[in-house]
Amino acid sequence: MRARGARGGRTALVLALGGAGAIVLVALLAPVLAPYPEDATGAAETAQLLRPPSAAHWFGTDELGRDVFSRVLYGARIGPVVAVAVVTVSLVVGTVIGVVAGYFGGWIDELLMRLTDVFLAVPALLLALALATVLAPGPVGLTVALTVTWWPWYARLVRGETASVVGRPYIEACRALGLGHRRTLVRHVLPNASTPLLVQASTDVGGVLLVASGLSFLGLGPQPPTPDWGLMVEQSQNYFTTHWWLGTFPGAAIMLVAGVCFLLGDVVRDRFDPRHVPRPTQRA
Amino acid sequence: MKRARSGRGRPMIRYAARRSVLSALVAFGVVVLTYLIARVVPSDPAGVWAGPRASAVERARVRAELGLDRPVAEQIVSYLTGVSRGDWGLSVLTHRPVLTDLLTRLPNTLQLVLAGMVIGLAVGIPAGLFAARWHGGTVDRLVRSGALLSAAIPTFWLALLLQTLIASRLDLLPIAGSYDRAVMGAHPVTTVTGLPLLDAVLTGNGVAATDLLDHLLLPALVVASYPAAVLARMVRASILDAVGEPHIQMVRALGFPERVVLGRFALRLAWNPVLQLTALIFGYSLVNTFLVEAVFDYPGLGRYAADAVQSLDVPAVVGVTLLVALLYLAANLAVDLAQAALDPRVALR
Amino acid sequence: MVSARDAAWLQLRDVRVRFGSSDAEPVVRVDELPLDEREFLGLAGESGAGKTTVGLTVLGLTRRAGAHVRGSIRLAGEELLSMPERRLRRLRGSTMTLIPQNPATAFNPVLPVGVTVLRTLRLHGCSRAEARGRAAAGLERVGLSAAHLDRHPHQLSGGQLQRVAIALASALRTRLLIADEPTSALDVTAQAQICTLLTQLRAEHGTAVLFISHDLALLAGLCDRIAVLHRGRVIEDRPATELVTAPHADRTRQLLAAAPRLRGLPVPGPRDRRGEEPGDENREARDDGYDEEAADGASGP
Amino acid sequence: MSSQILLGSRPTYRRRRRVVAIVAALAISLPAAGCSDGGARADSDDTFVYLSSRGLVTEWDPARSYSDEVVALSNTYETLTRYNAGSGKTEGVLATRWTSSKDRRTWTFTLRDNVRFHSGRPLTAQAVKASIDRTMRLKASASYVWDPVRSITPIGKRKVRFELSRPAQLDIIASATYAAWIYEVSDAKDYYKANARGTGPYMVTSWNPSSENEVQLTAFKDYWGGWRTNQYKNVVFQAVPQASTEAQLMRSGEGTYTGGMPPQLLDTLRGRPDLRVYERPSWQTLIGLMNTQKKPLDDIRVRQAVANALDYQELVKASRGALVASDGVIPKGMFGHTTTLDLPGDQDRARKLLKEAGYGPGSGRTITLEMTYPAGEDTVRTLGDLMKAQLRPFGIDLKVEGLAWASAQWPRAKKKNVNERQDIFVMWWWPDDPEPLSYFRNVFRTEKEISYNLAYYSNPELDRLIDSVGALTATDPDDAVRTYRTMQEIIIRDAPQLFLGTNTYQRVLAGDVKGFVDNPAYANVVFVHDLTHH
Repeated sequence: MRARGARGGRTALVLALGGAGAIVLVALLAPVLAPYPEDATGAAETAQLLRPPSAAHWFGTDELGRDVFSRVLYGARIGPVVAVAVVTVSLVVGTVIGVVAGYFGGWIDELLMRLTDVFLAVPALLLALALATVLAPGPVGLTVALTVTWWPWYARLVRGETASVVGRPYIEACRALGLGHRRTLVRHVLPNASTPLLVQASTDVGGVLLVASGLSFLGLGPQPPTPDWGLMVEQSQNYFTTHWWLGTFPGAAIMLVAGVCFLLGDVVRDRFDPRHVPRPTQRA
Repeated sequence: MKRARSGRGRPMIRYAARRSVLSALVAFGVVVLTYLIARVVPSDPAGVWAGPRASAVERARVRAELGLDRPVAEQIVSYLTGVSRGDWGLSVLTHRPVLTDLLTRLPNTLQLVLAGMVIGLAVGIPAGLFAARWHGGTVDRLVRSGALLSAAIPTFWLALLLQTLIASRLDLLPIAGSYDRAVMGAHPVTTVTGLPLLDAVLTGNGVAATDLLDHLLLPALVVASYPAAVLARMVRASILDAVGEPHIQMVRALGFPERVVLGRFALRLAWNPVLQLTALIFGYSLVNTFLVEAVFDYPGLGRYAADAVQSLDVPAVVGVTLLVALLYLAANLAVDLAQAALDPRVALR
Repeated sequence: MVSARDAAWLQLRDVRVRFGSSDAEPVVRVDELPLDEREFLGLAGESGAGKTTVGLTVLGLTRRAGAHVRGSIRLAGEELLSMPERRLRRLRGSTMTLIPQNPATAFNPVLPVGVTVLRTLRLHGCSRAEARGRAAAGLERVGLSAAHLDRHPHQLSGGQLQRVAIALASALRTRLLIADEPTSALDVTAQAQICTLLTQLRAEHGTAVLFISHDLALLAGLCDRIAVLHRGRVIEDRPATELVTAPHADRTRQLLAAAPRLRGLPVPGPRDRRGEEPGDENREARDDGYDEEAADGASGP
Repeated sequence: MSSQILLGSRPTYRRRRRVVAIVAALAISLPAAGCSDGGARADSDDTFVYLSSRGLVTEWDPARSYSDEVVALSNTYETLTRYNAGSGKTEGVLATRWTSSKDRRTWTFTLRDNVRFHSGRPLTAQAVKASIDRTMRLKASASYVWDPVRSITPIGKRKVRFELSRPAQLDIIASATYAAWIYEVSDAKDYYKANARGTGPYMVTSWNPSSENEVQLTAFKDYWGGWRTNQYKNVVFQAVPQASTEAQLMRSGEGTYTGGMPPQLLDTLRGRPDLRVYERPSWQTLIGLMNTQKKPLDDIRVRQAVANALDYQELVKASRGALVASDGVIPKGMFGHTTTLDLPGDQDRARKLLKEAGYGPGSGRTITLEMTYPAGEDTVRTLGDLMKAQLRPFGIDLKVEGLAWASAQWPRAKKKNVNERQDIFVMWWWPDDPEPLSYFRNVFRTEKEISYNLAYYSNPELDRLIDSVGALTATDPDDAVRTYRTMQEIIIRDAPQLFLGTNTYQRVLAGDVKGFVDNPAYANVVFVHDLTHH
């Protein structure tokens, strides 16, 4: 039984790492891999409107005759990149705020945590929705809107970890020895918080991708003719019954990438934190 | 014994009071936050109000009528006092009080979310239980990969797939909307609770109930997908976590069949995390319905919000945000209190 | 050994328990271990000797943890090892049950203890009213009252909880108790109380007890016989006083040396506090080959 | 509803019900659903269900209404005359006949007998005056159509005389889509709310904003036109945002009419015996207004180049039936329309012009143009993407942005700083009354405060023609036609506008509906009383 668990773990690891690698490769090599790269950047081929999948067009063509396969490949350069950017920036902002709150405690902690409470009380998709209408539609606006909604999660996580570490004797010792705040934080507090953060971040890339795609689907993300997956599904909405290939492939791409991220999160968690009871990743 | 009982009651009350005050504070923060965001929007509410082809004169008239010519600070203050009195402003799109609009839409969304959560719980908990029971086996692997997939599937895409396959191709369920006009015309539902489906059931209006259920099923299934996945994972993990506990060993030694050991004793430990999760999922699902309603043309808050966002109907956008945040806070508060009631150790922490 | 022992009420014979694969090194290799009705058998041995595994194997609970069990365990002439789970389950609780090591973790922390007690009685055929009555009677016998049923585990002391467990066994009229270091987590007074209650139980229902402990002094004062387990083997199995006063095996001597306080005295005495360290329990559990979740959980909340 | 539809839809309906019954039994125990399909659908027979993609009514006041609610209000209110786009003539509604002086400055309308308002009060000359006076006084909606009117005088109960300040075709003005309704006047608060104060064939029974069945109308018993058995006695306006849902509702027989449908979905409805597709060119033109005040489109050569670089045939093809090519500013079927204009579309000329202006491939300078269009327009979005592709070989990078009309696209076009405005503004234009003047006056006449002249175009010569052509239409129609031609030639020459195409109305109706005429003078309006079924 133990053997089987280990084997299952290894399969998941291979799947997650292989999948993540493949996604990165596709994003990097999209211009090389895509059979019709110009279709992703604003070409049109009115002689090839709405052709079903074939040898020439693996995923068919869309309402402007563009190759869906090429556009889906190029899509790996938009949604996932936005997601990684959002998580990275949120991680930095959230960590700083969380560490400050957890380390210093007192009224600073109270103030910062009530602030995060306010942000957390508005579901992320809704807040991002409101923000995305304010900001210029596009990948950058999307990234900003999502970052504003995402940092509180990390702030709270880091604050908790920090607070728990700060009480331990060796940190007291550090303080007693007169080590500076910054040094204590960077050397002793942060490393302790990094594992749960890493786990959360890898899962969250998938979560952010889903929310970002949702916003795109509502028309608040990148604008046409950007081959963003969420946008492609939205554009295919009225074609779904008659031309299934327009929306099916981009949607599947979102699912695939999100799935790989979640799996990666699981794998990382199993490695570093086997006793963890999963907390839901914020998706809305 | 007396000491123990009073000792149990007091922390409970103090705990409830503290949680309520905190929730109220957060709610106030949400109002300010949403209003600030909405105020940044460079919009022309008077233009929306007066219609796409209104003249400049007409727009100026409307601007004065809506008080939009006053300083922004004054507008915020009057908005905040209004909200506290139940006046959430007028929607520039529908020309009606925002609160009235929201309350018209809320029952449908609530109905959808609740149905989704019920399905999510009904599927997720047993799935997690089975996975834990046959831990490491085929069932477990199926549940785990199923949960992974249904968490990773984009809601709107799942909605489109189900709509196309089940409603459009197979014609098993209605493609969209919340009821069939003809059915409702012949069998109108008497309002009791405000939730149409529940009302139809309560008043014994079988025809209407069937029709409402027809329309609710697909969207609710989509809404349920994520809750089911997370709950399954959580229940599985909690049970596996509990299985090694001595008290589980103990009930096994007392002769309980494994079904009861896991389903009653181990699962009971998962109640608290499940509850906590349920509140979180509730908030998530509330907003997730925005995407689901967009696909299924379900006339709830989500579609109202989408319309409002599209036309930058500021009072409506702020109103939706506020309402959802309040619902979410209320759910969290309720769960916190329920948790404390279920596990007295919580209130003591 | 004497052939009369073949007719013992509980008889373990050639029992081999392996974890992992069926050809792994067995962690329990008991060739013979009898226990009669009303008999108190002490099972001694250092940590990792396989004491708990023997106890759980008798209850049929090692199979669940993924163990491969061979040999024969007969209870009142019935073979337990080949018994279908469904029948075995019925024996648990009613005929044999466990008195847990650390009572604080042996009751579901979110349920009042009464829920477990009443549910168990109902499981074994009591009506609702009957269960209440029996539980109340059992509790009174151990010096508690029915009101304790409404308490959550964290509102009761370790001794009280252990008494609840014994009250339950008494209410169930259990014939065989596997007491797995039942007093290791308790203070001296509570320890003495528990031992007294176990003796009372024997007097009332003719209960036999398999008392697992590494504290030979404690066993010597309580048990009729003591078997010493080393690396899964029974290296010595003799009447208690005999074994304590004139141990044959070196290991037994070492064990006696580890409990030097009251050598030979038949009085339960204070003991070291090792058993309270979660790490120690973990080690034993893991040596016994439990799967990871089980081992992890054992450290308690 | 025809038996065909019932027969056609029933089996699927049953099947659906069975599945749900199973699910229902599993999910909750419902009271036995003793339902009969026939009973449930009984009311659909004389109910006309109008499906529209969005919420309908924001304004009930007939003097202020200037938006989508027109489709409902046109069935509850009536005008003096109605324009027949087929014959090009006005027909009497509340007026039976009208005369005008030779100089077209005095008009007298005779009212129909026995017309009653929904309140039961009779229609009088005094009421006509009161309602038009109020509409003019409020200056809302399209009240500007009445601008030529100086005074209105009732003559007895049956006659109304209009004195004009300049010659005008008042019978046409009186048939306008907006602001021409005759209604009862009151200053009471909420007098015009969720009800109708008119003479039309239908009265409002319910208004549930933000619900699916937003507005319900029912027959006005005392309507002067009378009622026959096979007319629709009820009208429901149902909001259905998704086109795919509309298609499904039409297929299942739940919808009677839908006005717009993407081509791929329309194709699935064609050829069904229970449905009928009506198509006809409309007066709704898709125009791109080029910013004549901002670089680089302030250069007339660049504007002409852009206009010539586009392949309009390809755009029409990509619209797959939603558009036909425009013949000029004025659409087909309207006064002043001509097919003999020399429209742009010469790619070689585009290259030459760009070269002259110092742009184009090889010049090393790319032109970046921002084009905005009203969000939510699928067809326009597709065209935008295609235009981007078409302009690329010319060294023009077109950035296409769909923006919400009222809150983003229009406000942005009116920004103070010219450089913050868009380069090309795409919108639909259609007239408020059946005259071509608004295609010029509203869009290209010099504006002090920006309203619809979103090319920010100013040409004194065109202004002068715009100011005179109205009166000319009334007095010398042939000269007016010539003037309109000149005006169109000016627009083509100065190129403030891209002629992207003219919308084709594609309506789907239940197959048993008889008497449907799509009148482009009343965009999207169905005059339900005119229809019969069975």
